[in-house]
Amino acid sequence: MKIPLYHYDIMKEREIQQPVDFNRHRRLKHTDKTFKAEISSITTLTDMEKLFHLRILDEAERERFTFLPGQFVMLEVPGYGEVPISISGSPSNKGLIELCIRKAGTVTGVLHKAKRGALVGIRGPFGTHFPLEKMKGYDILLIAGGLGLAPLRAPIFAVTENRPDYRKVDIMYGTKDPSQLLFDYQYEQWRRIDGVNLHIIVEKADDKWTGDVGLITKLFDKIEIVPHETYAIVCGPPVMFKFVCAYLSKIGVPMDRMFVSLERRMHCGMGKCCRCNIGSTYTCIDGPVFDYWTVMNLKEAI
Amino acid sequence: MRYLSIEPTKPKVAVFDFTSCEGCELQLANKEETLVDFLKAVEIVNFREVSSAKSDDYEIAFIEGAVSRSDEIERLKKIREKARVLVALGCCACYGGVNKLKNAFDLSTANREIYGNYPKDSMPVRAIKDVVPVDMEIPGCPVNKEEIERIIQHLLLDINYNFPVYPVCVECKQKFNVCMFEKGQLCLGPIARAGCSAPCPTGGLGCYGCRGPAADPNYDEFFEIARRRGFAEQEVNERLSFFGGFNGIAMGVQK
Amino acid sequence: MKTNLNVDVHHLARVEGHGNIKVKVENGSLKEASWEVVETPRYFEFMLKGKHYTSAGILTARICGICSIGHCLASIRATENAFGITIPEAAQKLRLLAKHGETLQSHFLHLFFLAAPDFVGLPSAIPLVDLKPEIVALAQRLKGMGNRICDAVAGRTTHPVSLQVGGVAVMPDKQKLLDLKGELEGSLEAMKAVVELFKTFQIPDFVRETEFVSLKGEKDYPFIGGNIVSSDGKEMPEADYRKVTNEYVTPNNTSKWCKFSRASYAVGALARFNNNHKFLHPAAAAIAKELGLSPVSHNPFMNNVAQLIECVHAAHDSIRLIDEIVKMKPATQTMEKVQAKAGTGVGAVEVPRGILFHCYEYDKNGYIVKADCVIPTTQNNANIHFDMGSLVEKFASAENMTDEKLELLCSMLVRSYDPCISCSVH
Amino acid sequence: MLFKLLDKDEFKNLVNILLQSNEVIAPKQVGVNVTGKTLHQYLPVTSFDEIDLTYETTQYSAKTYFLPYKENLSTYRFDEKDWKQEIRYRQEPRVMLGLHACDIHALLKLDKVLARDNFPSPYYIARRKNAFIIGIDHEPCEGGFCRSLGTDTVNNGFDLFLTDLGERYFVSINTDLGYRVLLQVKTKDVTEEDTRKYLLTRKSISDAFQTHVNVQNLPNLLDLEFESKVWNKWGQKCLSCGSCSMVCPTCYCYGVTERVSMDFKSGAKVKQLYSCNLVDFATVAGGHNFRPNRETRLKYRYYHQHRGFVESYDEPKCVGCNRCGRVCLAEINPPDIIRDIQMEER
Repeated sequence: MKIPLYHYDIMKEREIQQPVDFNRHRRLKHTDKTFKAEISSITTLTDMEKLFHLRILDEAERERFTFLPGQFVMLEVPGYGEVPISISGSPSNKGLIELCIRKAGTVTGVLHKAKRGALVGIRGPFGTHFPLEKMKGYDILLIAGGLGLAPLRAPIFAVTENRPDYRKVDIMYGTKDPSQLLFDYQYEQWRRIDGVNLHIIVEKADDKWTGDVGLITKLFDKIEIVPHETYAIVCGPPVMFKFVCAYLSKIGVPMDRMFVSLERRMHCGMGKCCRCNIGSTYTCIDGPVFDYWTVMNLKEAI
Repeated sequence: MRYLSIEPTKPKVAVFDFTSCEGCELQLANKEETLVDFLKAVEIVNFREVSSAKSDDYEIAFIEGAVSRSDEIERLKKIREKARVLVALGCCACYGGVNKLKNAFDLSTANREIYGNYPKDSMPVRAIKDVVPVDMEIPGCPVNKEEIERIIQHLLLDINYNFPVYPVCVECKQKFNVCMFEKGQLCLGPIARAGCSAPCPTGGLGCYGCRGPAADPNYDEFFEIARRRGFAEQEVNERLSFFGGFNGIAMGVQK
Repeated sequence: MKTNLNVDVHHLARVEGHGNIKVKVENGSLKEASWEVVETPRYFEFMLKGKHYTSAGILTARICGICSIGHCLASIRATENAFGITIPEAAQKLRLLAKHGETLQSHFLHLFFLAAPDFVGLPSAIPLVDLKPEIVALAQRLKGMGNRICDAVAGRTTHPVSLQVGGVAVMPDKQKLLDLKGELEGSLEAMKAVVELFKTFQIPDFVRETEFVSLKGEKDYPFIGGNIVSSDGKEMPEADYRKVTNEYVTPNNTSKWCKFSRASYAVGALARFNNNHKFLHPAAAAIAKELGLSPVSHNPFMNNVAQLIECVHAAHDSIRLIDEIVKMKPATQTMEKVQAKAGTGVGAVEVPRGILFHCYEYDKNGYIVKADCVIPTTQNNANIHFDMGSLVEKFASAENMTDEKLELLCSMLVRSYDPCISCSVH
Repeated sequence: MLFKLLDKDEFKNLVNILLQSNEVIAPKQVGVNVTGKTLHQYLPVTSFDEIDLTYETTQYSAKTYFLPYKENLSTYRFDEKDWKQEIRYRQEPRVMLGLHACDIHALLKLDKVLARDNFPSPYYIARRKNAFIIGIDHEPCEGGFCRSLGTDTVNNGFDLFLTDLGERYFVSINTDLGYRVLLQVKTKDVTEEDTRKYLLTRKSISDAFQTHVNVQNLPNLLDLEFESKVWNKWGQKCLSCGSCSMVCPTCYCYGVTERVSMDFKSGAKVKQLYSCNLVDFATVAGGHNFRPNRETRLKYRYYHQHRGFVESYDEPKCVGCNRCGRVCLAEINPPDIIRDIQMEER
């Protein structure tokens, strides 16, 4: 006598047969299925950073892929690895995903070698986003330090493309030295937009630099802030956003109206690998965008 | 790699042996199932152990063994001049390996006892990096061929290869092994660097630390454990000095 | 006839370790024909002093990356003899199986990768990947099989871990062994293809009479322990190995030389064959006949053939051993309890390149006081040197002899011994 | 839940029948330790005699049969200029025989994270749904504090659950499949006397617990004691070897690496279980390590177990099996740490 136990086949589940949509968190799906994407264009920004334009090949997948500013994707170079990268482009630019990538590890190393036409994989989008809806009707401060301009570029697009929804917009950007300034070809364009002010500062000037020199907080001297009428998005290294947020908090901007994007190691983007845990919070699910009050309450966040 | 629009290259590779057992070189010819693919991925232009062809035109030089004689220093310096990338292959090249154990003895006594009236040229053993700059160190006694394959793949693209930094315990546990300490054996697993897949504890032998120390090893607690479990200082120190990776670390020495 | 010949090989290729060949013929007369071992000495016998018995086998395995299992076996046997330990039967079988694995790995490495290129006129086996992929596939398969046996039984291919004083630390997985058995059975056919390949090789016609030393078979082809026997009719227990080896130092060699009844003697596959051919598996004996090797052969180049014959024997014997091991009960003991005590012990093992001796003197706590290792290639070096002189004398006067041709011939002679030079210096 | 009685001979029949056409994983003795204590592991078995249901505990949890230490998340085939991704979840049905209540609770906890929360894992679900689980009651194991966590008994998450009543097993049947499997052998109906005997057995097991830990107020306490010296004390001992996570029945964190075959024709995305105690757990590209110290890493392990998980699922992640405490060479164990945090006298 034999008892063969029946086989449960997950592939027969109705849910898993639906097209993969990472925006639908609870639905059973092929969690590691990547959307094949082509690197359609590469722009060299600095010695260390390049901007990659990615286009999802499958038309239906491309159509379904939507994201909000602040979200990130897991970018996979098949055979070499996967890394979380925040989306730098505009959400309205359908089907085109812009990723600004610094050469730092194996995967990003390979990417910097790759050429136009390379086929990579994308999963996502993942994570929380900047609350651009809530920010409507307020003064907006968009502040970035260093590579922080990469995630900040998405809300810059969102705000400038929907200019009438927001009041005064101040973009503040600081880097160590002029050679590290990202997206310098876009500054002029941003500056020309009515009611958008762009302030740039470097810590150390070179021969050609004629602008401001110092820490990013120095730029606050030039800006008029109405604390209770302001929302702020701050992207950059922890030390930087800590000082910036502390200043804003001191002048009276509520902590839950300042938003930061945290960087952590991530291997899944789906609240499973635990690598991005801060205490009991998953940066990939509950973040990467947090309001400053939450960050203050997360031990070890900064 | 064409899917990344990268044309694969075929670097010229040379393999040289110094004071060693040539076991690490042998690993290059092992793992038979992928040997042909391995040989197709690189162009071996100089590899005395398996080929009588000799060329000085190479980009990557793998060095097996430690340095223990004056002529080896000269040979090594010449190789360094020619190689774009110099890789220390195996524990002897990285740390001196077991050869280093001889440094504890007086060489002239050893020479007299073994070679009598015809003493041989020899000097205290040194790792490759103590003689010339090294671009990459591949630890292990012997090296792990699977890791070599991955390293080669990284060298082809000129990107960094990250060695595991955690201790052997991780890989040992993932083999479902009973802890060697539980079986009453001494094991350097908790402080030694992994990447080997723990063949020794799996085969019933406590780790000897051939890949050197893990990142941030907790020596104090390790010594405390050894003491509590009744291992003599001599035994622990013999283990630590065995492959030369734990240079200067010893139990019972005031820091 | 060319009267002046000059051969100067610095660091001979396709051998393990560093050795030089120097030959000088002036005006038709031999001035010099020498084999020099210039490997850096590592002083293993000194390193062993003060080491715990548990480390001796691990340390001495590092004498050689090719025959590490042989060293480990000789080492732990010496220790067991010093402590008076008899290991369980299962462990004896496992050790022999591991040794067969090493023999297969080492012999096929030598035959295909080190020796064969000379017979087909290539600098190495690497070009064969494109030229003769079927031969490379054969080599991979057979050498790989040896490695897989070592992996399964000794825990690793190079530098074993499970072979320990007292026995073998873990019983290999049954299924793995059965898989290997299937592979071994399948390999017998493949080995016939190797025999056919070898028939096409032209083996130099050269004979120099010498003494052959090996372990003596009682019922089986000898492999681990027992008496030492010589083709000159002498016999003694392994413990008296020093009376056979008589090591001495020469000025130009970092390896010692040995002599027994004559100025030199030979060990290795050919010596084992010459002394113990009657214990070979019938299939192996048949292949000896097929390849024209009959005892007692004094042609050193025939060592290659003897190695191939031993591979066939080892494969058959491995199948027998696996059958016996898998029949054992699940909880069969493979380790004997070890109690260290003061004393001296010798371990003699027939490793791929010949008979290997380890001898340790222990204090009462199991720490080594004195150690001595005599390696097969150490025993062969003098014989190689004298063969070289004889070889040059015979062939120097041959028609069309050139420096290159003589260099190849001398190199082939050295390679036919499959010398393990680092080993011999230790 | 239905209940039946199963004679031990009949149980043997049942196991033999299951063995005929299914893989069976069961506790098996793998040797003795240096003090002579028997060691057990959950391993594949081929005959009833290999199984030892009287085991105290196993070195490792049964986790690996649901969350393997290493698995391919996807594989790739590379051709000239393109690649193809392949994903497989297939798992043949498998019998998990002789799991203790704590191990079944562990699966229930893993279900919460891996099967019910955001992004359910098809890899896990495929294994979980193809496991036929037969649990068994047991005397408390040394140092086990499952009773304090309410994981000493279990009401679901299994197909059959056995309680040893001497000559026979008292069987709790939790699933339709369990019921049907049991139909293959002779069972008896439960009498009042059997029920009484069963309850007495349960009570005697319950009374036998020696180790108790108060976990009620831990989530708050852990926040309060974030800077406590307790972490330095235990952190200094930690070897950062990850052994605790490897044997833990509920630790699920992992790392992903990818590899390419030597012929560059295929590749794989490999998931490997990791541990938050390992030095580079929180190191980001570029080198910054968010948790460079042993004590911080150890602290976060406890934070996840007793605070984070509670916040998300209203229960600790820990099941009180104390495998981590037993495997730790530095003798770091949850009961001692928790008592220290609560500043209790020992």
